[in-house]
Amino acid sequence: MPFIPHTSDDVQAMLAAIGADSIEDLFDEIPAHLKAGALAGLPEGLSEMEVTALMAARARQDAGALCFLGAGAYEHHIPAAVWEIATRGEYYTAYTPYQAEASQGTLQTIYEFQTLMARLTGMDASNASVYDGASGLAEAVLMALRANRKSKSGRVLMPEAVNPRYRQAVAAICENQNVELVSVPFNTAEGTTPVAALADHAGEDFAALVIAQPNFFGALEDVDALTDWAHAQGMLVIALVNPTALALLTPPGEWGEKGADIVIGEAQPLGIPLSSGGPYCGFMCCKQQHIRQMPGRIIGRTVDLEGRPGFTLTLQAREQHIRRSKATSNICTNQGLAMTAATIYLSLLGPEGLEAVAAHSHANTQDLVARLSAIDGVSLAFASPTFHEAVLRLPKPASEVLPKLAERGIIGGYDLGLDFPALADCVLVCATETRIADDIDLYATVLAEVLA
Amino acid sequence: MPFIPHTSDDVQAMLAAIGADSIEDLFDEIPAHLKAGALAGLPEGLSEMEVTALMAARARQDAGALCFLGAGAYEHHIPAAVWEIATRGEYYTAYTPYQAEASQGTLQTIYEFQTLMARLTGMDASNASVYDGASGLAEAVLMALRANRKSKSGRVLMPEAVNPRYRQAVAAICENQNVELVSVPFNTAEGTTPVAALADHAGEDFAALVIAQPNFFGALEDVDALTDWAHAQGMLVIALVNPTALALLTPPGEWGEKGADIVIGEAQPLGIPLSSGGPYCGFMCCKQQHIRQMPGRIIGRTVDLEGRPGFTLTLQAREQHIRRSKATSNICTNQGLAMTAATIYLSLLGPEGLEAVAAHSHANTQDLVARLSAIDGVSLAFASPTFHEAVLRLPKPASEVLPKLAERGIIGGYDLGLDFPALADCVLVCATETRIADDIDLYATVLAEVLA
Amino acid sequence: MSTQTDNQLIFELSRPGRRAAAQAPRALPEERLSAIPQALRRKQRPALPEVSELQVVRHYTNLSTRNFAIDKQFYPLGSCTMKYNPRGANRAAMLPGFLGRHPLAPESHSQGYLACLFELQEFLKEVTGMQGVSLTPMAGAQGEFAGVAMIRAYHEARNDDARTEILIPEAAHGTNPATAVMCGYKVREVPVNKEGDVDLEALKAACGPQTAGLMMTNPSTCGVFERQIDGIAKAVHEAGGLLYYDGANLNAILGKVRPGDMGFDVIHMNLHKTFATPHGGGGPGAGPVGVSERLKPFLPTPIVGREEDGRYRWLDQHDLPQSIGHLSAFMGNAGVLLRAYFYARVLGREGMIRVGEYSTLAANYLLKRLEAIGCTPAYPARRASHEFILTFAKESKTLGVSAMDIAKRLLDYNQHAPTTYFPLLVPECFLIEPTETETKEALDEFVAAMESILAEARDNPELLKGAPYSQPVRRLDDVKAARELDLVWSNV
Amino acid sequence: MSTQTDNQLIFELSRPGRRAAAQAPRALPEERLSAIPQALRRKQRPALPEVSELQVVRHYTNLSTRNFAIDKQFYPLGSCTMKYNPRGANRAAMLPGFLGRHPLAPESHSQGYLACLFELQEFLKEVTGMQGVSLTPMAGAQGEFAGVAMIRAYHEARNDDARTEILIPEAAHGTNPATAVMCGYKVREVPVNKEGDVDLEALKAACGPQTAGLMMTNPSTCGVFERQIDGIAKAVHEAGGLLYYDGANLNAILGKVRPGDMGFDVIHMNLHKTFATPHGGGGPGAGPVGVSERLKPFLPTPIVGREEDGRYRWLDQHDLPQSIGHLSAFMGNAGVLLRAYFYARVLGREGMIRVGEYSTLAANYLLKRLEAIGCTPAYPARRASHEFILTFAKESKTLGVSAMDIAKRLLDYNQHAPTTYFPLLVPECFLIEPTETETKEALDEFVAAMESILAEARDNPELLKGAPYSQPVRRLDDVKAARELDLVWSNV
Ligand SMILES: Cc1ncc(COP(=O)(O)O)c(C=O)c1O
Ligand SMILES: Cc1ncc(COP(=O)(O)O)c(C=O)c1O
Repeated sequence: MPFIPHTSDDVQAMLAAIGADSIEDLFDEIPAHLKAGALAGLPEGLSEMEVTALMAARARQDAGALCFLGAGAYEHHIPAAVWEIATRGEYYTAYTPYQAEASQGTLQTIYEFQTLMARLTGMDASNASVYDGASGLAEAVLMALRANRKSKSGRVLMPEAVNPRYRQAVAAICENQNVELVSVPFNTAEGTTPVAALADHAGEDFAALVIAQPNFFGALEDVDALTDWAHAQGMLVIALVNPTALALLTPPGEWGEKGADIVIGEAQPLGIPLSSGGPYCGFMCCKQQHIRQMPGRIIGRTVDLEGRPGFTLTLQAREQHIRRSKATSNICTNQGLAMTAATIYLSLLGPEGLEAVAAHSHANTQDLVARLSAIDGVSLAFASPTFHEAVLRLPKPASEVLPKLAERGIIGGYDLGLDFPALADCVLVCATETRIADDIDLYATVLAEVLA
Repeated sequence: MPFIPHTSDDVQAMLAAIGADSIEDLFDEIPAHLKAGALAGLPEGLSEMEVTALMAARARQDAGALCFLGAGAYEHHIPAAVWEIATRGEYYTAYTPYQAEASQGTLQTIYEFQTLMARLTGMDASNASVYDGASGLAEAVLMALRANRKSKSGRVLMPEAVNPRYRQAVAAICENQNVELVSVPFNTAEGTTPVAALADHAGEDFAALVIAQPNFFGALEDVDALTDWAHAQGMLVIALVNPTALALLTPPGEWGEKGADIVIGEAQPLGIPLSSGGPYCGFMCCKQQHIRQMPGRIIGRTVDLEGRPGFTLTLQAREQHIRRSKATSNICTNQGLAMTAATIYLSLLGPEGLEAVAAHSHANTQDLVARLSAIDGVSLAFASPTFHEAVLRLPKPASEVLPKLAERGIIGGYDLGLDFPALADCVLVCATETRIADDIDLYATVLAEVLA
Repeated sequence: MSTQTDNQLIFELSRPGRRAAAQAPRALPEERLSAIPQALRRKQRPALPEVSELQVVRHYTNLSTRNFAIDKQFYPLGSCTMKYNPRGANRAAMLPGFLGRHPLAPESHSQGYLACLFELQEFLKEVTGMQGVSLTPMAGAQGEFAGVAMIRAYHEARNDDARTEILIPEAAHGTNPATAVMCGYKVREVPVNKEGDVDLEALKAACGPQTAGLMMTNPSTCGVFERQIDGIAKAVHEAGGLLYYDGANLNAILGKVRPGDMGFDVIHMNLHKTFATPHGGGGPGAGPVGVSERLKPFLPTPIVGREEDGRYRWLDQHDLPQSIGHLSAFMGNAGVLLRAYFYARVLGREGMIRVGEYSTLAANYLLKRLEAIGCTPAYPARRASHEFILTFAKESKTLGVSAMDIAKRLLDYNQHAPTTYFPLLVPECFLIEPTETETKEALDEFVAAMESILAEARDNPELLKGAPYSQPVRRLDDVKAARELDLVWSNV
Repeated sequence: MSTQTDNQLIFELSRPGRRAAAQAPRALPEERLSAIPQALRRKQRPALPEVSELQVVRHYTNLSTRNFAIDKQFYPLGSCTMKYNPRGANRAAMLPGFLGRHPLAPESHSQGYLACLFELQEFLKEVTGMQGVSLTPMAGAQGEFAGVAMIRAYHEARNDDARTEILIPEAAHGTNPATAVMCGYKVREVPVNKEGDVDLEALKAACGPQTAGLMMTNPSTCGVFERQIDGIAKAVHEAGGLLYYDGANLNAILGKVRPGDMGFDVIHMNLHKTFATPHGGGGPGAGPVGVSERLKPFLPTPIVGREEDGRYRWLDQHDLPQSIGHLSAFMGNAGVLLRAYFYARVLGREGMIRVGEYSTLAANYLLKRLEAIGCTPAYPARRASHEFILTFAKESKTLGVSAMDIAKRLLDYNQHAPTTYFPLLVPECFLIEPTETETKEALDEFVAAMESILAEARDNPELLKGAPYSQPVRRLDDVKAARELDLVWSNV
């Protein structure tokens, strides 16, 4: 009986203590006609060895390609210490820290995470994570609607240059509450969202403007102008940021005159593996005045009976287990372990290290773009400066080129035609610090051959 | 400065406290002409990311073959828990438990290991590991020479059916002390060492007889007869055993009338990965009366000031750090972490589990032999029963066949011609519980093609 | 006596210029950044800690030891199913091929991963008796969201738009009402009777054309099986509402009763409970949803489909135009799903059935033993499911000792406390869930600890109020934490 | 208060019939074993523990926490070089391609592994100034064995067989004399003077035609650099002996002085010290040997060679017919070598030099600070190398407090004790080695602890004699352990 320790002696003794004749007796309150059958659709159990061999073979099947995809998930070097520590039983197999005194390890780690994210974003406060960047953006939108007491419209400005997968998730999550997401087109020469594109909406009632930095095309927005415009209109600013980029770029807390109000982002680049899309870790920060509208868990520092410092869940009156239908969100389980990894990662990298990662990612992408756009028919689609992704226009539809690259072991980027019909001949490419010169050369060589 | 934490402020403060102007000053007692140059032969330092990528590429180069080699190293399933726990910092980064009170984790683990090995071998006592099976056999020989006070010859009987690599190591280690290893031939029909082969030596002075069970050919020796013969001659018996096999086979403590005197073996099959040959873990057990001749560390159970049980190094008067030139061996650092893994492995497997591993290994090897010897020109070389290895005779020299198999991704076994010129057309094959029917089929198919 | 560093913050260990240098790529010349306009550049580096690699390893290793965990202690948190998290699942999910796979990798480079997910979908259908499954929700609460959103989409698709209310038994978990509100519904609570069953008459009275559905779990959070489930299903369905099953308690009935057979239309599962994936100090989890035939078109995307030729592919909005859509950037907590897949394969058919059996055996045994030493069950006439409730209302009144005091004192006995003060309708309660993976000896030790604590409560109640004594901190001041918010460290 | 299970033995958790079932292959029908004669079959299963997987994980997780470790504490054991063990080295050495490689795999399937080893050989030659390296010895002591065996083989090859003695300074590590004996030599001790240098006159007097060689380390185990190394080398060489370098202290001089340049003929290195591979609670280590030109033919096999075409291959007895032979079944502790290779690549040229510099800086700083709070250095006139000796002879005499008492008390301050009572020639001594990877703050904390303990020693010496108080056990009875041997558990 895998994982079940009971011997037949144990079972007899336990049944005797209960006063039951058989385990089946314990189910005697269940109407007989509801009892399940034999679960014939399930396979026989296997040993750890057998399942491991099966999964190892499958994992090998998927391995080995050279990948230039970003589009929301980024392959950075992960120091070995990160997961060797995060998977220690004490972190890995603990529950949510409801018994604070027996959970100081997790609680202090979260407090450190909150501090790290606040410092990285330039904001006052952070929560202990939300599921991921996309669902987190939905939470940020709902939070902005609660926080902006002056706005009554239930409307939010959502630029098209925001990751389309994020926009979809926000729509799926928010539309049940009748939130209206109003699109803002991007400038097709620049790949950015200029203030001019918002001019139509001046004077209208919106709860918030979402600003992505960098945006989905990797392009850098004029965040100061956008922030000031939104604030002038009485909107809150929701900043959607890449945490690695923040090592180089102005933190949202310093955008424009007053800074962003809510910051959301995906912490995956901070030591969390690509892992097919999850578990990742949404991070969420805000200004002090909005803290009571924040969803999710928040840890506070306090003292114990003897006056020693310690950590505990706080502001629980925002959460479902206390406030039930009046909670700021239904979130309960979050992404704790991934958050632990991000905390360890940031501690290992430090300010200089994170900056170097960001700088190499930027520089490698610059090199990649230079190499690829030197190929006949390939050109940069947008003129704006970028961080570590860029859009290349190909002489053929991306949906024709990418499969050919894949056949040759190169995952060449993201087909923008999937979301933007006008960009069907465009790919979004990315090179982090892990895509070194040899990798870039190989891509250029293969792409030239595929296009020839 | 990888791994060095000192900031320039730290360095200044430290030098000031020392009263030195520069770090170089600290080396002022070293004659100037001895100072090293620039170490020009070393490469520049790399980051963890770079070295990891380099080593990952090299590891991939060597991976992927299907292996039927045994010959002293066996691929068994290793439960994931084994190394996830063994590499916890508390085990992984502790030193030898010289401060017992701060090392109860390691010490109790060793005490449990000693108990496990004593129970598996049927002996009274065990040490905390020696380097590996081969060097351990040398230690066992030296121990037997010390323990057998009646013998003066410095001679030991060493069957040829003992792993030739072990025999080489014993020779290299023992010959400096003028130990004479006298060979005993094997029966070429059976692949075993019958008592008859020893008859010539009856009445001669030998300190010990080495008995390997199973022997290098995988064959099972008549251990009872051999043990009784040796004891009758006043020799001690050194049993060289495979620990997995002991789940099925008579433990050395029960061989013959009185049982073996010293037991040595390689614990690698107990949860320790193949890992190119090490770190492995020699285990060594003995009868109570010989305990003071045992080399290596031994842990004892005792009590603390308050009478609570605890564990500590004991019988240290055998060891080099106390007895120096009079120690039983020079061994100091042993194979602690591998021993920890073996302890966890045996606890997870339990008596039934270990028996099942042994049984599957035996049965799979039987199947492998049956499948391969059904191929034209392939036959079993020896008639004796075997455990989980067997010798197959090929229609061509093994040195021709094995490289062809390797080209097709199959590591087909051990070329016995390397050590036994008469067996140049023989391979020693092995299939543990990890070599399932599909693997065996594949080997048979490819071998048939290669021989065709 | 122990040194200051013990619980210093990582920020307190920082010194200007210190680095874990092996982790940082070489600094690049500033001109390699010239493409980024100066106006967009950060003025000052973020004040991340400047520490060495050993300091980080030592800090977080030591911090971790300040946690209770399944790997170290019995952890009978009710409703949380703190069972053993197999280490083999961790290794399998951390295989380089899985860890390195980009979520948007082409299907040609994803067949291994997709095969695991497809099979997991099938297994979950089988154990729940549902007709369709989507694995994408990232925790129980997101599964609830998906489920209620599907209920809403269903009614909307039928233009049945007068349905504005979700019914929820008062014992329900907080995520249930919170979810209903996130999906735009009003919540109507349904009372629970003295025996832990729903008040069926009250339910019937509450049902009507405004009823979108009912959310419940069975066995309920009262730790007992809802015996009137047929009647409840009938009442809700007859009113035109749908039945939502909160699968947090699926462990109790795995292999014994299937939600689909009980009449539920939609269910979420907490794989981080029933399927033994770790809790990680708060997450991540995975909350797949299963649905009956009529809700299949609304499942959240993506889902894994299998082609005729055996190849797997993603099913997305194109295939499921009525889907409630995407709930995350990619497809949820893949690594958790792989761990659950491992667990399902090891257990197999027989193993699944044993989960329900042995978790129920353990709970009923523990209940009887605790009753025998003087604890008060909330529902003494009932079988326990995989969990049960004790109430310390008596001790609270007569001795002035609260459930919280007892909980804190348990920590001193190296036992994690059960869930306290939930469900809300039972005063001074413990919700205790031992799971199937704890030995009888572990259960007996818990009983011994409780017996000793009850004696302490009689002889020296003050002792309990000061507990715990053995932890890194004594009892913490929650009120101060909320009043004088200190949420991020400032060096000043 | 904590529960009984805390330090139960795994055997005490055993119950007949309990299993970690996911780990066991299915039982086979008995007939599949029919080929094994009944007479050779075991009559009774070995009494291994019968426990569940969770029990094993919990037991060894909890056990592990009863250890001090570098990952948790400052660990200044002299002569042991307890520096940070990079986690990246562990990950690299545990890559499936390395872990799964059979030691006898053909060279065609071993080029990746061999490339790492070949480069490591080259690196070690460069940092030691030696002409040949063999990686095969499995620890320092086996490296010593290989070294002295080579000395013997050298003399024998020259038919110089009157050489029966190895000279060893009295401060030497116990493995040195033990090794000499294992190689068939007699040991002659050489005195050390008050300043920690070898008594050169005594050495000269001891040298003669019977001298096979001298074993020493420099800096010596007195924690100081042997200034007369030129004179020593000259004396031994002129007598026809060879010079052996015990590389346990290589950390002190890495990149600063090379043993080859000091005139040593043969050296072993402790990669588990200088090259940062973990100690694992007692091992494994790796003790490669390096040799001067004239000893190259005798190196233990196998060694990795590189062909003209860049392919790597094993060099064995065929290539090195005069080799002292094989010291293990395969080629030593491969996994340790891969960790050392990782470390060497991360450090590179500059990094190697920094090791010697910063370990020396740390030791000299710590020495001065400790001297300032009243500790007594054994060699006050000398620079410390990477380690240094304090003597508590004074405290022992005046306060009745021994070095051991102070060592045990340090544990209560969460500091691992330094090496005690070694070298034997300094009474009541500590050998303290802080390494280059500890912060100044960590060193300062150690000083603070020592200051506090010295005050305790004056005010309340009894307190120290009862120490430690904070560990899982109080001070253990070593005498009882040796007198009433209890080496294996028996249930009766
Ligand atoms: C009954 C019940 N429902 C729902 C949930 C929510 O699940 P999650 O925490 O995964 O969001 C929980 C978890 O605590 C629960 O116990
Ligand atoms: C000076 C000295 N020489 C030799 C050795 C022996 O090394 P090992 O323990 O690796 O056998 C040591 C280790 O403690 C040592 O300190």
